[in-house]
Amino acid sequence: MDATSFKKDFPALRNTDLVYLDTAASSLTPTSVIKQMNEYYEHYPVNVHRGVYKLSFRATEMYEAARNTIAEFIGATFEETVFTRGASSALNLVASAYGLTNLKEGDEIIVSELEHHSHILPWQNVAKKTGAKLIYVPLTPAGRITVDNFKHVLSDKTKMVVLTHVSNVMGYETPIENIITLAHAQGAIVSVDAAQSVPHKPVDVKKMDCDFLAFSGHKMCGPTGIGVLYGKKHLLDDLEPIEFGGDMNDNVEKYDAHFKDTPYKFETGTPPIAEAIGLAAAIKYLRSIGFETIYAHENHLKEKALDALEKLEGITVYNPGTDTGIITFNLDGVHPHDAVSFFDEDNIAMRAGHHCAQLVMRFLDVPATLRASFYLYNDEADVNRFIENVKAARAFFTEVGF
Amino acid sequence: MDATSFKKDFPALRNTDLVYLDTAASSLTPTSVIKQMNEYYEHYPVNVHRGVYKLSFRATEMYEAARNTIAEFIGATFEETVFTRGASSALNLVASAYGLTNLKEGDEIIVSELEHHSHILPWQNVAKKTGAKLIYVPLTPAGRITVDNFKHVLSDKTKMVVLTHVSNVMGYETPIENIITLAHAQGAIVSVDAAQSVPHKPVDVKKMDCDFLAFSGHKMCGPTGIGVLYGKKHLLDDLEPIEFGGDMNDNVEKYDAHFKDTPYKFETGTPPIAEAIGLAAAIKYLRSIGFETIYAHENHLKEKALDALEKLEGITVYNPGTDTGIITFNLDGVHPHDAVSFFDEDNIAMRAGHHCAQLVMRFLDVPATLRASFYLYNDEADVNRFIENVKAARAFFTEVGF
Amino acid sequence: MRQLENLYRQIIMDHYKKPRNKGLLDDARYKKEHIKNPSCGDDVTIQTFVEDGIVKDIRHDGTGCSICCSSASVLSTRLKNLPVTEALKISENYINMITNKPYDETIELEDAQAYEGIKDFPARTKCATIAWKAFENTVK
Amino acid sequence: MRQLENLYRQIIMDHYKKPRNKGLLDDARYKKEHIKNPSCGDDVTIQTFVEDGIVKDIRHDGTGCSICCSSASVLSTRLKNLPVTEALKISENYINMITNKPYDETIELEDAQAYEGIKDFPARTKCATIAWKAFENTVK
Ligand SMILES: Cc1ncc(COP(=O)(O)O)c(C=O)c1O
Ligand SMILES: Cc1ncc(COP(=O)(O)O)c(C=O)c1O
Repeated sequence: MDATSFKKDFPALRNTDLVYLDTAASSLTPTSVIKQMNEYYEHYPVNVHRGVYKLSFRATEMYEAARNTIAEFIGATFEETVFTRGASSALNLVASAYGLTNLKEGDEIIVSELEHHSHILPWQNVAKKTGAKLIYVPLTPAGRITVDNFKHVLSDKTKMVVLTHVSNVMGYETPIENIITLAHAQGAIVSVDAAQSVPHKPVDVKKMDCDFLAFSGHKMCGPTGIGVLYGKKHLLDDLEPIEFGGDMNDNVEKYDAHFKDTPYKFETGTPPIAEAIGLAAAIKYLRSIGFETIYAHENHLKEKALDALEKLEGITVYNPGTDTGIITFNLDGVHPHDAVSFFDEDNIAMRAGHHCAQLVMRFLDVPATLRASFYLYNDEADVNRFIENVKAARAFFTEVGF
Repeated sequence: MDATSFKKDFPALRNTDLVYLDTAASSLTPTSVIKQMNEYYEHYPVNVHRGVYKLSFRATEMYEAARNTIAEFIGATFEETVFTRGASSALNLVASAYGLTNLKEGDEIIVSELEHHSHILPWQNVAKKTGAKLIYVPLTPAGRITVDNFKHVLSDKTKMVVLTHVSNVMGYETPIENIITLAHAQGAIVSVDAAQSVPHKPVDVKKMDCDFLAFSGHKMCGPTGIGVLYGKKHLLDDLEPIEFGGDMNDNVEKYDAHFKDTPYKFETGTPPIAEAIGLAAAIKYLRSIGFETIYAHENHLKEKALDALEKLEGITVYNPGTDTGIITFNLDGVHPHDAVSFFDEDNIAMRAGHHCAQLVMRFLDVPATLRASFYLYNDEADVNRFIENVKAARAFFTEVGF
Repeated sequence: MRQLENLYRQIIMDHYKKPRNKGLLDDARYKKEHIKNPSCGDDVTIQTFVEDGIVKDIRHDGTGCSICCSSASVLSTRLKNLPVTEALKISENYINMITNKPYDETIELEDAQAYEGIKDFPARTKCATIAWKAFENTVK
Repeated sequence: MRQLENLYRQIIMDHYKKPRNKGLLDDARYKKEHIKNPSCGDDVTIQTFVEDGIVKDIRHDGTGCSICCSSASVLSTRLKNLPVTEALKISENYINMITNKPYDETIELEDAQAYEGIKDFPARTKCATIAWKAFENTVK
């Protein structure tokens, strides 16, 4: 794949020497997505569902077609595809609507230290409110979740398994299909955080057989303000909504109301219309390139970067075995915040911090790290600039006395 | 005010004879708002808060400046201004975070039949879960909430007052300041639905002295996917968050976490960045025209339309005393869905249905109504086309045998 | 000349003003299906009595716009006394016509043909199909 | 020549590697303020002992980047033994300089002047001000 040809699809990469290595936080936005949202705002910027005039019909058709595109993209049905504000909101919906009502004292929730805060804090809340217990899968010394380690914590008390598909710090892929099979054999329900997998590789929820799965638009070339919750139809059917109001009901009396079926019962009020339409455009864009191509490309860049990093002194890579385009590292003795300014000065955008994953930081026993993540719009020149800067930074910080 | 000069600010009104009378559902979007969001997506489409490089710093500055613009616009402080997915979500936050924990059996919640579903259903849920009782303010024969009628239901059992500022069907303005004074004298907390007022008139939350207030971006020239919750600082300080995860905490341990202060504790995950920036641009646009001008203009158009409607036979206007640009009516004997297609054919976009306010429909004793609502981009020619179409529709439906 | 005039033709208005087979029966042999379109308040119930594979009777009731109410009446006259398979084929064909999909024009829709003009009002297709979908559910 | 070189000057690196007045005291006369920057993990505690309107002692501890840690040390040397009012004036001036606001250049910042280069790294201003803000809270 020739990534330089993709750079031109991203306005933020035009007329600039920006090397953008922070996709794991948010991806850049391609022209086709911006255009599609502009079309909405310029030609039919009206509400959905409730209007019976042409413009509103068009908005509704586009909005629901977007849901179909997204559903089909992950192998789900229309009813199983709920729009939310983002992955965090979707993951919270599972904890609030399923967890708070179905778990009780003595039940166990299997989680991991690799979870993003948005997949651990909602379950801390469930544990506190219901008396259920959080059980951490032991990680391997490299920091991985394995099927074997999962078996050690799985028991007939396990009612819920809450795991990330791909870690946003370690870039490891969880052996989620095997884990789900085992969890289901115990009758447990599985919530998968796919915020870092869906943007990068084909995910089929039916094949994976997860019960719930969530991801965000802004990490996959889509807009901010939208995320998706997938849930198995019979589970969503049984859940009570957690937000109530316009558009999620069909009959309202003074003291009672009757709710619509899924997905609508979870989507009160005016939905993120432009955002849903934009996300569908992002999926079209990514598919036009092909996920195998994207995955192979990211992998190639990551390998090249890792090879070079390994040859350098005074650099610690925390995830040399990363399965994805995410590399987490530090310049020894240099706080990542000091380091990141060095890169920024050469217009290399990279993350420094705890990446909303403080439990991983504790596991690695560091306060914070640098993280570089690659996507389709990166190319070999980016890797070279990155590596040159790592070398220069290493030399600079050594010289000034770190 | 010369509205024709504003029409050109709205791409959806260019090169078309569209008469858009459905602002009460969603307003159209001006170029300046679209441009501002495009600037984000084209130049710094990255995440906020967590990045320490230039682009991310810019995104963060713009996002937080937007919050300041919005806070200042309603007379609130930064900490009191929480971004949500929309008005519905904001109103639900009050019910979930305040209502579910602070109300108990025997407490009374004053509501009205004028409420949008998004301001009544969340409190039906609170009533069911806590045992508190919903008490409906009796409406006047015209359908108004008055201070006198409010006094009839206010008592020392009243713990919560849940009222709309402007009804989205009747266009009436609630005498909210007097009501709030009375409610506070009883120690009750007041939640105000300002989805239909903030877009049309200056609202100062300190002057109003409401405890909570909510509105949406998409009804005030802003984007979809964003709303605002205002809450008094000390109330927000006391509320527990209802969504947990990234960015709303400062310290995360395996079994416990410590949350940030308001507004952040209510905003987990990647926020609606483009949307917040777009909403700030919408406020700038509206202010550049001036709310007094907008209000006077709407009022003028509404009066003109009402005068003409009153002269017609076979038309029922349900809110001749409307305080705002909202007119709710029917062609006698013609289902509004039949009627609305007539208008649509002449490219007049108008709402037909229950407007997410079924209790108002029951009060009016009709299954549904037509609703025309005026905003700054409407002009006298629009009113004339509207009235001509009402006449023609009346004649047509009579002729075909309705 | 407005397209709406095409649509609100004699047939539709006739069934709207004088609905046939209206009113539900309290008869256990009938299968009932209730569909609501919450966004506009259309609310239709269809009751069907099938015996030996034949649709012996169809009843309907509800509230809504003229398109919705009349189409319930029209379907009741068109499909009554037909074998279930044939009724379903006609229904499918009708719904395809309304929703602008390919359909078999040789199948005689009779009065239901009058709804062809709905094509020009895509926002109203739901009004014209809701009763037919309810019917399908009673015999499927 | 990178601007970063300007920034990480002798003074900053010196205070970073050899912090003055570091380590907290268990002494009730000291007022303590703890500030965290959750987005990056900077974590600073400042302890101040004020007597007769004079800042008699300043202690600090914490973790973070070089800018954050060194600035705590720099402020402790610059503000110790000054009247509270003067210390606050210097602090205000420093924060204004860092955040690119107008400031009184005649006020002698001494070692703290070294942080002027932060202007070119707006994403890092928080690192350079967090300790000073904590200090202000201990004496306000
Ligand atoms: C693994 C993982 N889960 C969840 C999230 C939360 O996504 P969002 O911030 O879009 O809600 C993120 C992104 O920050 C993530 O990387
Ligand atoms: C009075 C009122 N309240 C609440 C809402 C809900 O707003 P949203 O759909 O943006 O959540 C609306 C708009 O539909 C409204 O008119």
